Amino acid sequence: MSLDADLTLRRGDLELRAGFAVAPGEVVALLGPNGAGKSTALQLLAGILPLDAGRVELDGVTLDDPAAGVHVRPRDRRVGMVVQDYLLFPKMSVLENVAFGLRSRGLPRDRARAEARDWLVRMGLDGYERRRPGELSGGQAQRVALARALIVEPRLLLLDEPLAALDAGTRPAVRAELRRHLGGYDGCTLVVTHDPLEAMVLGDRVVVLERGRVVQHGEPAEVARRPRTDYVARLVGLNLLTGTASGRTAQLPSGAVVALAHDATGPVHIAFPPVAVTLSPRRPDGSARNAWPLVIADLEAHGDLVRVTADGAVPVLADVTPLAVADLGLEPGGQVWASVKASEISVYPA
Amino acid sequence: MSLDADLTLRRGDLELRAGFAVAPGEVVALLGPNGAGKSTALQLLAGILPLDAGRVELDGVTLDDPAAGVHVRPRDRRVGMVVQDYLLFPKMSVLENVAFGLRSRGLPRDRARAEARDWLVRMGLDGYERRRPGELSGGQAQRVALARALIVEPRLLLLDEPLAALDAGTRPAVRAELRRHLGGYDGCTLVVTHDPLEAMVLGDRVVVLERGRVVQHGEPAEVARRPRTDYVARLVGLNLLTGTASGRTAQLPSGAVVALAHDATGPVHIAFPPVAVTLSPRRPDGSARNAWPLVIADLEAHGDLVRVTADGAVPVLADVTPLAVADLGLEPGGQVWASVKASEISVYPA
Amino acid sequence: MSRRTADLRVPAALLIPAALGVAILVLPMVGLIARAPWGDLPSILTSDEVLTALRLSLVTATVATGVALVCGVPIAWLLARTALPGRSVLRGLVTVPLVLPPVVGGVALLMVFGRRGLVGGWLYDTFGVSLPFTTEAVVLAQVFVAMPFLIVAVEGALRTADRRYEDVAATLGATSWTTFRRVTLPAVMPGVLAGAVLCWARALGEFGATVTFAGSFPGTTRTLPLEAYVAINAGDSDVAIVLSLLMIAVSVTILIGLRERWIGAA
Amino acid sequence: MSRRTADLRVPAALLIPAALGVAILVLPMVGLIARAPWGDLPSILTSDEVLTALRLSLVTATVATGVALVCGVPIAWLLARTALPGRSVLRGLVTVPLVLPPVVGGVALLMVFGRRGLVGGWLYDTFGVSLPFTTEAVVLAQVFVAMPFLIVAVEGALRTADRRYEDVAATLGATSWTTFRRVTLPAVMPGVLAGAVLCWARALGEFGATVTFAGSFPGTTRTLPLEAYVAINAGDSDVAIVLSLLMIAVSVTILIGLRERWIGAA
Amino acid sequence: DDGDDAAAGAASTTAPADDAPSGTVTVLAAASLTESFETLSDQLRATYPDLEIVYSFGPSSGLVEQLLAGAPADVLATADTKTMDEAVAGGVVDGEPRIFARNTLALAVPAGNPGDVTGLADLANPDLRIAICEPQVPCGGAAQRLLDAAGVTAAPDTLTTDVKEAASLVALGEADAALIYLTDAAAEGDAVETIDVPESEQVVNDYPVAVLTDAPNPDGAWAVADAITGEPGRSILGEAGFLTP
Ligand SMILES: Nc1ncnc2c1ncn2[C@@H]1O[C@H](COP(=O)(O)OP(=O)(O)OP(=O)(O)O)[C@@H](O)[C@H]1O
Ligand SMILES: Nc1ncnc2c1ncn2[C@@H]1O[C@H](COP(=O)(O)OP(=O)(O)OP(=O)(O)O)[C@@H](O)[C@H]1O
Ligand SMILES: [Mg+2]
Ligand SMILES: [Mg+2]
Repeated sequence: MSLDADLTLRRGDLELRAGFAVAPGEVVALLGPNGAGKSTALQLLAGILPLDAGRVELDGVTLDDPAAGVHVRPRDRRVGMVVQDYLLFPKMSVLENVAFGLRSRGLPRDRARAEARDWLVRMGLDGYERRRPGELSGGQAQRVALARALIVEPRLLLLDEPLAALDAGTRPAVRAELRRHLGGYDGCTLVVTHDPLEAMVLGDRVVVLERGRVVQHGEPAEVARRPRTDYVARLVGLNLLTGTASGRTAQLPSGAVVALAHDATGPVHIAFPPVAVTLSPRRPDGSARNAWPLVIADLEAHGDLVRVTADGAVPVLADVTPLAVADLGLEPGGQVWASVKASEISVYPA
Repeated sequence: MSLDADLTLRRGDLELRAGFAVAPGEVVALLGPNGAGKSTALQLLAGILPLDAGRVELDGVTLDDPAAGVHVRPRDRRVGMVVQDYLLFPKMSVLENVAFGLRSRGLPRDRARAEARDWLVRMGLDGYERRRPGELSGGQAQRVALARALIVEPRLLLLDEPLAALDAGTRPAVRAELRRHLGGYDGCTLVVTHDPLEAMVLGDRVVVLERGRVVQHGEPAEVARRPRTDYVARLVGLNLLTGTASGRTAQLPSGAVVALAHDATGPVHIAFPPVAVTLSPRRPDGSARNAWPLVIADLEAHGDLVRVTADGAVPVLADVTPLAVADLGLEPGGQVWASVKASEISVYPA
Repeated sequence: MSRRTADLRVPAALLIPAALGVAILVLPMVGLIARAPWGDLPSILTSDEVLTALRLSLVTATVATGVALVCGVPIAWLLARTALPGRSVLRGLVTVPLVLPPVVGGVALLMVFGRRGLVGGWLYDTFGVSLPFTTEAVVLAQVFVAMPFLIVAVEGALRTADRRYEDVAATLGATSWTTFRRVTLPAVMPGVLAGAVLCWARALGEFGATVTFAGSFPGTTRTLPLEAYVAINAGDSDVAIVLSLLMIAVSVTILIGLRERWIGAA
Repeated sequence: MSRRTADLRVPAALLIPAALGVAILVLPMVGLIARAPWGDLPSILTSDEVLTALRLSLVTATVATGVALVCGVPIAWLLARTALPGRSVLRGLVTVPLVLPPVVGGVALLMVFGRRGLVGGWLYDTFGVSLPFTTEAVVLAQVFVAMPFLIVAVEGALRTADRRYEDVAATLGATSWTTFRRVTLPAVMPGVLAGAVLCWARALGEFGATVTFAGSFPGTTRTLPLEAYVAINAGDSDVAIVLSLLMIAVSVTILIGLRERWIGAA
Repeated sequence: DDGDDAAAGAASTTAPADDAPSGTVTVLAAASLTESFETLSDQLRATYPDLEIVYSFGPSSGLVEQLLAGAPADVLATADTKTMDEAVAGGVVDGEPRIFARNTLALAVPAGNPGDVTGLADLANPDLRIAICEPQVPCGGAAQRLLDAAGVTAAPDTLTTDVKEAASLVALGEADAALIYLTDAAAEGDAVETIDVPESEQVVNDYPVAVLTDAPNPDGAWAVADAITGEPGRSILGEAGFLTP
């Protein structure tokens, strides 16, 4: 089984034009900012929305091809879907909700219910069988929605932020359960998530969507190391600059110059982690060849560190200790110099 | 303004019996596992659900007191609320949704709209004024819901996972906006969240709810350092054991003994971070006086590290490098020894 | 939510017109009750004709409502959920019996289902079956006048319901029939019940089309409204009032009973 | 969603009864059309009486629907949203006009609003105002028989709607009136429209209560159904058929026109 | 009493005992005949124990409409000749219809005569509330002829489509005066008084009865039609206020 999708759709101000493939057994994490078109893409794949153009092929079978007039109905696609607001059937019990797919596929009531019960147990919802969806908490509802989609063993699994409402205690357990399930599953899976950790844990590959286009894709580690857009950089917690390299320096559009550790030419991305940034009150005279004067825009506590957002010719994020904040007297509007060692900077073609 | 709440309610299998207070201008982060009663507590405070017993007092005014027959209607409470599934009015435009509260309070249409427009800009939703809620993505809808609640400057602000659907790029920005707003706000705020970082960033104080009871509360840092329940421990990423101390050792219910760095007596909590745990194939003979034989239950990649879940008389989580995993040949079901230096362990009365 | 804080204070902007409306609807009832010959009540109510007519009315109205549910709910679904060509014309046609004066409706029914009618003629020639003046004809007349109420009410409910649940059911492999039966129908149940109530009440009170299409034969086609008409024509308007009060009592009792149950269950 | 994939394949379990239902509703129309005296049509339709009656019918039915909306929607809201004591009895009473044979309804109206009626007597003695035989009486009779349809349809819609939106509006400081007007009413609009359609159509076709309570005088109280009934009683069923077809044509045109607009806007 | 004897006598002349009609006879009859015909069938039961009469009462025009659509009935009795003529034209009637009763108009006023109505001339008084039948329906046509004969131009407030409506308006006191059939005035009992109108004798409305071509039970049909036109019909109708031809 494999998915091959080439989606074109115009809806409101969204112009979706995204192509991607999912190999059999592969889990692709779909990342992207709000309004990028992730949920829309899933709806297209599920067959709930019609394509304007393009093509969807699953396991060699064409599901959608508007040019040829092909459109397989949602119920004949064997896709499983968990939507952002769950949409549990309000008049059915939790058990009936989960059993629904199996019953629809003709399984006798008793067997469907028994299997649904198993799934509820796996989701940590033992004893909730007879509840109505209206009597569940947000996280409980999300787990029921997940069980309802997984139970039918769909050939294509579409998960729209399936873990967003789970509490910190349940989340790793359900994530592990999901990972275990997906590990032994030979269908194709697409998971939409805003949590980079989740993308890394669940995804064999990452596809990043922005404004309807695929802007980056690849192995999670590769994407995390070499972000290509600001959104991805923020997601993985890196500073990202774009410039034109020639030899050991690169020039940014703002005119600022960045010193590099290795030779490079042409348009490049320049990435470095916030912890690699040192802040000092005056121009540093150490070995760091990159030093830029900046104005502090924001400070935010962030675990043991404080994240400093600083603007200037080279806008950067820096992680410093609370002690440093106090020593340097950092506060929004204040002047500061930021320096980064060239060896901490990674450079790759844009 | 200050909130003083003592909530008692029975609903389904939930027995809520929680008392807490919020000082003027204070932001309390309400944490707790799925189904703990967090959303229910907010509904009670908003006056949408009636209390069985107890009392709610805001700013010296009694809002609820079933014993005395007092129940102030939701609309007279001046609470602002963002619910888990947003509930944007589907037939109104985004602008009308945000302006609704001001209009309800009698502001002329033009002024209400102008202010709503400002709020949309602050939420990064410039240009979305005329959309219908059905035409928004999940994260966009959440931001509109937030703006709709904040604009009326309520005396009590109830936020139910207000940022859960936001993308990684927008989230810090909206969080910062929210923090800024809450900073200059003298009302009381309760934020329900599952994200410990969010609780730390937004909350002046943390209240942890489990099965309808307040199990821990205090400053975020204090709660993070000294968790009192498994849920909180998992949330802040610590191992938590409970035992009875006498002198420099503590005995666990399983019979295992933990060596402590300082004297302690009576029932205690014992906490240590996963990175403090060293795994080795045999009983270590180093200085670590705590060493327990365990069976590996699960391995999960987790940023640069791998989180190992190990079961035994002293169940622990350990964070090790991928290199260590390979060297030690760790895999689920395998035997391993875990050791922790007594100096890494923090002990406090249970 | 199972329980909620009930706001008993009602805005005057709603209360005043509501009170006016209730007065319009309820006062005439009071008038009827004031005028009713309470002394003769027992003898009138226990007479054979009245009991027969009552039974016939209840049976036909209930059967007609059953038929209307079976045929009307699917029609409402077609109107609300499919892209049927000519759908808006169909929607218009379906409301025709609402505006047709019932007597004319009866004439129209005769012209189609009468022994010399378009369909009735064929039925008679082929099977020797003749519809008019039978209890079946009463039911048919009632279905004709009452089903549109059900259809319109159910279509309204279908349009209010959230269609995304149906999308979810489809992705779970449900056929459109399963989706209809297990997802759509439960969601619009309050609308279906409202429609059934309207339909049943309208069928129970139906007079014009029945008297024309089915005639007024005791035991087979003379329902309570026809009995009331006969009484009026026999100069017995007291009996007519008693019969009307009987119909009101029966239907109100049944409707309150059923609704409490439904609402309790819902 | 603005656009969606339409599933044109319709389950037979729905299609067959739907087809049957449509046949029951539409065939009689066909019968009427087949029987209509097409040659006399122009002269009948352009006669003064018919045009006067048509105007009167349209005006009264529309005014009656307006009154029913103003009074009936609040009643539906009271029934669906408040914990009014005696609510279920009120719900039963409100459906009474549905089952009351219209002629009895007319008599009941006379007993209350007539010159010697409970309310009408007082009106007459105090202000010298007498309702029967006026156009206002036609409207009152139509409101009486047609408003229950609106109430039941709207109550059904209110019960389907998600009440949590109203809770949110309350926390935002909206009065129950504002909540009703800006949140509840827009949400149940399809139900209100369905109810208004039923109500209007029923008012347009209303005959029995009108003829009894308001009388039948050309220009003031003789609406189209009365005109048709006169024709039938005069043995002129051709004229009655033409008049009915006129009513059908007018109402179907208006209903299709309005609904397309509403649905387009919704 | 008298009626019973007369019925027995009539039966013995029109229906020999050896082939007494039996089975069910279906009679479609104008609504205004309801009371009289119910009495008639009670009496006929004694004469023809095996004969069962089933009535369907309705507006005359509706009954004819039903017959034209193939109603399986035996006898038709209408409240005017015009509708009966339609039935004849439609070919459903066997033989000539026979007139079995006549009705005259009465000037009816509510009990106590609140409008002080004294005669037909008062119908021209616009201050009184007057109900008259619509000219196109049988009782309206008769009213028109009566008013013409008296030289009065009436000022009606409502033109009722059915004589019963006018009758109940008077009974309820909503109308100060109405021209209705004598039989309807009688049926309203004490609630209605009648005022003598000399011209009323000149205007009568005929009630015809006929046996139907497709009558399933022609023997029974003829027996019932004969009983209506002869005895006991005459006495019963006379008691109800009808004139007999
Ligand atoms: N029915 C509609 N009409 C017009 N525009 C729409 C409609 N539905 C969605 N959109 C727009 O399409 C864009 C993509 O929406 P989509 O729901 O696919 O985003 P998403 O990537 O899932 O975002 P999120 O992370 O917030 O869930 C958004 O800008 C949204 O406003
Ligand atoms: N109407 C109801 N009837 C019965 N039980 C209910 C009802 N609503 C909620 N519950 C139960 O009450 C408990 C608390 O629910 P609540 O929504 O307050 O949880 P929560 O803390 O907000 O959880 P989450 O983090 O998942 O949103 C849950 O176990 C839920 O199943
Ligand atoms: Mg989305
Ligand atoms: Mg919750």
